[in-house]
Amino acid sequence: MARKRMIQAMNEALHEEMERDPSIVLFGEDVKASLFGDTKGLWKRFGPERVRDTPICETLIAGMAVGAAAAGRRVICHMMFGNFVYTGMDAIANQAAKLRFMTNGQIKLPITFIAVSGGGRSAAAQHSDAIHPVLANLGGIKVVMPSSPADAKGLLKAAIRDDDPVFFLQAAGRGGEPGEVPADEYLVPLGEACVRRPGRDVTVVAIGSMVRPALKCAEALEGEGIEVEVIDPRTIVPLDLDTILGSVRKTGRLVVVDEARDTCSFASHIAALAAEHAFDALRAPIRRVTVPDCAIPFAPVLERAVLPSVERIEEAIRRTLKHGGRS
Amino acid sequence: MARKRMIQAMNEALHEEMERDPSIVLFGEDVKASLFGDTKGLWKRFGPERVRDTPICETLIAGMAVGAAAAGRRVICHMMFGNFVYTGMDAIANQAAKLRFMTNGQIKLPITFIAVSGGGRSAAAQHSDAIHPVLANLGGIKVVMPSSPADAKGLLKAAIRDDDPVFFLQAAGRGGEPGEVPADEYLVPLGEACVRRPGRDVTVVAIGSMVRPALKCAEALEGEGIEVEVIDPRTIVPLDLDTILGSVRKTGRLVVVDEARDTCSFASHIAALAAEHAFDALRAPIRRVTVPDCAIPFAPVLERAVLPSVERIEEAIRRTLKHGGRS
Amino acid sequence: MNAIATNLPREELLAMYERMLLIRLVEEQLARDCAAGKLPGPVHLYVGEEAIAVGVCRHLDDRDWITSTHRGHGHFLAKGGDPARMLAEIYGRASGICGGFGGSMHVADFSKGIIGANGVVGGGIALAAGAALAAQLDGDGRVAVAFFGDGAANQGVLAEALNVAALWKLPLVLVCENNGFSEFSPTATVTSGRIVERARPFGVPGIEVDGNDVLAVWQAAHVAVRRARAGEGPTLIEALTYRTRGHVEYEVTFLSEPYRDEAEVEAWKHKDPIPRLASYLFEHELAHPEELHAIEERVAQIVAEAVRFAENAPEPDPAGARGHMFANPR
Amino acid sequence: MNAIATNLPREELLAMYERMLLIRLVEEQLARDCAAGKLPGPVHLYVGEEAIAVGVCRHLDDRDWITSTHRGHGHFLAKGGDPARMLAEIYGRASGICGGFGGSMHVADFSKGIIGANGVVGGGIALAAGAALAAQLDGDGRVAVAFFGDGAANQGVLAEALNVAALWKLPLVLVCENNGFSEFSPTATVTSGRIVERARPFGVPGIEVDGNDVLAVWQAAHVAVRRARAGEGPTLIEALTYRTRGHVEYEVTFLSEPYRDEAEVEAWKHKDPIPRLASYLFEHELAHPEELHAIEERVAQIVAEAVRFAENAPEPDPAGARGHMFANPR
Ligand SMILES: Cc1ncc(C[n+]2csc(CCOP(=O)(O)OP(=O)(O)O)c2C)c(N)n1
Ligand SMILES: Cc1ncc(C[n+]2csc(CCOP(=O)(O)OP(=O)(O)O)c2C)c(N)n1
Ligand SMILES: [Mg+2]
Ligand SMILES: [Mg+2]
Repeated sequence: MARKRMIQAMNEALHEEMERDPSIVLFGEDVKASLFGDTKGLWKRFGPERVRDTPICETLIAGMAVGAAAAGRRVICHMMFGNFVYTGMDAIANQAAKLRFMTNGQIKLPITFIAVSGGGRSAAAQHSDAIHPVLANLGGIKVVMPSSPADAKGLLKAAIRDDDPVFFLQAAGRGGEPGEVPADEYLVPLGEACVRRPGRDVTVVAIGSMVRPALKCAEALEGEGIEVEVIDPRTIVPLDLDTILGSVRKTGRLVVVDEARDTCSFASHIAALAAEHAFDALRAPIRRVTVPDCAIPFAPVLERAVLPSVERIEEAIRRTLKHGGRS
Repeated sequence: MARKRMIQAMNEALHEEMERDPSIVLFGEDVKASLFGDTKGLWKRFGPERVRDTPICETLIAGMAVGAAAAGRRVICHMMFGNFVYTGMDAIANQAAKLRFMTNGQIKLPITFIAVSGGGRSAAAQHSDAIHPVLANLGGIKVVMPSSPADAKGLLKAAIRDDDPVFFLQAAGRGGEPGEVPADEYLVPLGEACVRRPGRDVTVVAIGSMVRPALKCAEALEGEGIEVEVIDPRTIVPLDLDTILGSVRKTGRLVVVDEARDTCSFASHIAALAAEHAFDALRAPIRRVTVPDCAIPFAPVLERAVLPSVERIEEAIRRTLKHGGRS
Repeated sequence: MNAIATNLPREELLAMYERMLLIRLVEEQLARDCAAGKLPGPVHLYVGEEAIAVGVCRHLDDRDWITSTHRGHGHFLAKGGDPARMLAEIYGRASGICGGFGGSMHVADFSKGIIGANGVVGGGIALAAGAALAAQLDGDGRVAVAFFGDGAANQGVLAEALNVAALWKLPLVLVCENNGFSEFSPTATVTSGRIVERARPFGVPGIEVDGNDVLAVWQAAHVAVRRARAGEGPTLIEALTYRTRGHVEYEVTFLSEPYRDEAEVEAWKHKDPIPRLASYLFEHELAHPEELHAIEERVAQIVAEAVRFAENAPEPDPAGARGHMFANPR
Repeated sequence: MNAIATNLPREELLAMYERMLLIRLVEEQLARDCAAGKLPGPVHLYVGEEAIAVGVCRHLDDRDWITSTHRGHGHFLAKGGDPARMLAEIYGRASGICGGFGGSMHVADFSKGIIGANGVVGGGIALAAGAALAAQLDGDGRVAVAFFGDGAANQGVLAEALNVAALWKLPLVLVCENNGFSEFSPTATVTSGRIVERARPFGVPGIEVDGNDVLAVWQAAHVAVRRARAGEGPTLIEALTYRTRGHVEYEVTFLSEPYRDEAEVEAWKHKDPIPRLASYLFEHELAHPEELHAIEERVAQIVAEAVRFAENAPEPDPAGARGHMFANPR
């Protein structure tokens, strides 16, 4: 184990996987200079054939990722900010998500798209969208949302080895967060949730960037004897529904925390799954802590007001606990 | 009243509104020839200044809609198939949905985007996506999904007069469906759901193209004395939550039918809203009838198997009714 | 017609004749099928444009890549795709090349380097650039060819691809099939300037060619593919042709007015690339009418068998309708 | 320098000097603010490129439209935006021009025709085309100008806009600010050929100009804007300049290696457009040093007041954080 920042963990994953598999090609805008640091050193290590700075043209870049993968390469495509994914959306939604399906499984599309997603750093509306609900709805795209450096590394390695298009979404501005990372090689498989903290009173499913505030909140409530079980799905496509339902069946209460806008958020989807499959166990309304249906404002005081906070999570938990069970 | 096809009703709405408001400009690919018939005759009537065939370049078209609206025009932008919206996604997600917000309400953006959405006609994966969940999650886009010719006309007129970006999604291949359309001018306001059929046993919220099969199903079950209340939200952004919740509070049972892929569908969102706000009234798990998380296959037999059918709706209703209330 | 194409061995010319004819007869079959209401979904035919797919694909083998368009049957067949399995696909059958999951707009066969038809206008351009990148990394001289229409040339992705392909010297050949229309819009109403010129600012050579002359296309593709294989980078070919059938079968049923002159259509029918090659063969005494007739019979036979195969193919099993979404499902 | 620009009245020249200086002093203030940790979010400064915004915007009035980039303060100020309210916006205050909702990358003032800075590279091009369409329909001679970088020129939307603007003769001026870099990528590594040439295939005139010479820019914009107002269609201007500061303030803290030569930066600092105009004014005896000095003092005063206004401006009320999402909320 060693203490590392999330971005370092990602950087290690990229180095290790590109070392391991010479068929990997990585490209994107300024991957050589590396705005976030995740692709730092790769160009020097693996050379300009396998690590390529592209012009600014997301439509082409995303489509090239699909074409190169269809033609047999393992591809890592860096999209920088989640909001720029919209510019390359056709290739993602119409091609990457569908080409294997439309051709009856003739090919694999081993592509890892990397982007930061979400707000918190006053990057304003066009750099702060949490894009995972849009991606998850496309059907053919796996979506990975790590919450710690160790998971970031293990999940990124698993994503790269996966034979399907995967979006690896790093929580914006959280690249510097430190955590213990195992020294030996490891993978974190896609589709396995992690119980970050066990508890019997209420289940909190927290997605990606929301795991930290959820844990903070759980710690704070511990003092009052409230046991919060915090579940980190780690990947939302595929989703480890069993772990979530198991917890809800145990606690009977569910709060979902998601940095997405509320309408059609992943929080809504988890709530819907629980309201179908764990209905009989539910003892209180399912609450969502999400971003209201607006863009992300710039000024820190405004941005803080729309992003889910420890306080809002706490309030949701308390309201859930206050509900007197089945009426 | 007169019997008209949905596409005719839309065509009338466009004629009436362009007549009424000379500031309206309409453009898109082949709006003169009109692939679907909705824009037929407009070019002749209003001339090549106000009705423009564009080249194939959705990125530009969608962005021009935003620019022209920001510069004071009322804009109707035809995007043809929902799947082509992905190509113009940046302008929709980053510009249309956010420009007013980012500039603190300095401008209005009166834009009506028109597209067909959904499957059912063997148009295959790249022409059959139901794109409304993606649009609804963007926050700044209103989303209209008419289920009858009369609503199509009234909603389209209301959408055009609305000062915000609105997506008017016509159910693909349903343009020929006939219905009674009032002779006098009328609007159907955005944000008002319609109880298509009252009933006390179970609430079925059916979105857009799903209203018809839901009604068919309700009729079939009538014979068995099962009263299905069918609610048509008509617009999903803004959403008339009160009408939905009122019905659920009455029936205690909810089935949501949505032609979207399940994950992060609008069905999930409605289920989540009910599981929060009508929890105490619920007597059975909330069921969703949606498309599985795959692309839409081409062959009719395959396509039918993934789209929600009367049979699947019926099965969901029966399972909901069978559930023995609160355990 | 320049030296190289005119020196082609007659076997090569006959092979091109045969391939064009195969496409034509398959498309005419589909036209009849469509009129008979037998085809699910929309169908866009390639009739009259066969010289382009064939003139280009003669330079390619199975390991080269092509991407195509909504009007993709011709490219599929020119690249060596199986007509029987293509027809079965278009009929929506289980033994279709995509198991009935793709249909007319998505016929693909990766074993033949056919990345596939594409329902998104311009969508294939970026895919081909990616395949060209893979080919470049493979380093074994493969190339990628993107076929696309004049309408597609107005999608910005063409400029993006020209830029990147020029910078990286990708083995990419961009083949614009200018058939005079973008759906129902005559090209000049939606396209400013000449498409072939769009390559120049990027330092990419552009070749304009008569798309109804298979030898001229062959010649242009010869230059472009050789350039690509030699690591010298991309080329844009603009092949001028004409769509003699509708944009989509059945368009007369929904269009209220004609969008073009019937006389123009008739004039272009006289430029049909297939009789044109036949005339060339006769003029240069490279073939007898009987030889061509024999080819015609052989091709008609192949098509008849393909139709039989496709018609007798089973429907897909609805139980498998969710298909092969993921290669690694959980 | 050609006849017209050199015949400009000295008042016009002094006004340009003043406007460039205003931009410079505001940007230098922001650089200090950023170093002091006072600015939320990323900040991209326009230092060294002022001649472009000013040379172009002198031809525009409040009813003309501009769209801008992530590096948009200079365009905002050149088009007549209020420096105090712009600074307040960048500080994230309630009296900012966008109430604190937009920030540095989204400064906009529609009352001045400023559609705004844009966080999406290339995003402003389509917006300007749309504004040009509105202007054309209005029929009162307005124009729309899109400012964008050399990096943005590689987005396909530029080709799409050139095509449509040429077809429709839109009153659109496309101003590419080629400052040598696309973030940390030198232009030549990501851009093939010359950007100005990209207009030609569409039949659109392209003008390359020294972007550090405000008179040269003025001249090019004069031609382009007049053309647009006269209904003759779009023009592409490529203004060659250099970004003497970082891509984004604070980049040294995260970049592990320099991406350019310090000597190159220093060389370009000697081509600074502001002293360059001063020299021109002196050489041609159009101004005394004291006059310029007086202007400098006046501008410094304006900036100091703007800073005071912005610093004292209240924070936005978090209760209103959901902002003005819809004009017609339900
Ligand atoms: C992104 C996108 N926009 C629009 C369409 C609808 N569409 C299908 S074919 C077509 C015209 C294509 O013209 P061209 O590229 O010249 O090809 P052609 O049909 O002439 O072969 C259009 C607009 C589409 N399929 N995809
Ligand atoms: C669509 C999109 N892709 C990528 C980025 C990230 N980005 C911000 S500025 C920039 C470079 C822009 O270069 P250029 O257009 O030359 O403008 P300059 O910064 O040199 O003024 C990039 C890649 C972005 N903001 N938007
Ligand atoms: Mg065409
Ligand atoms: Mg630049």
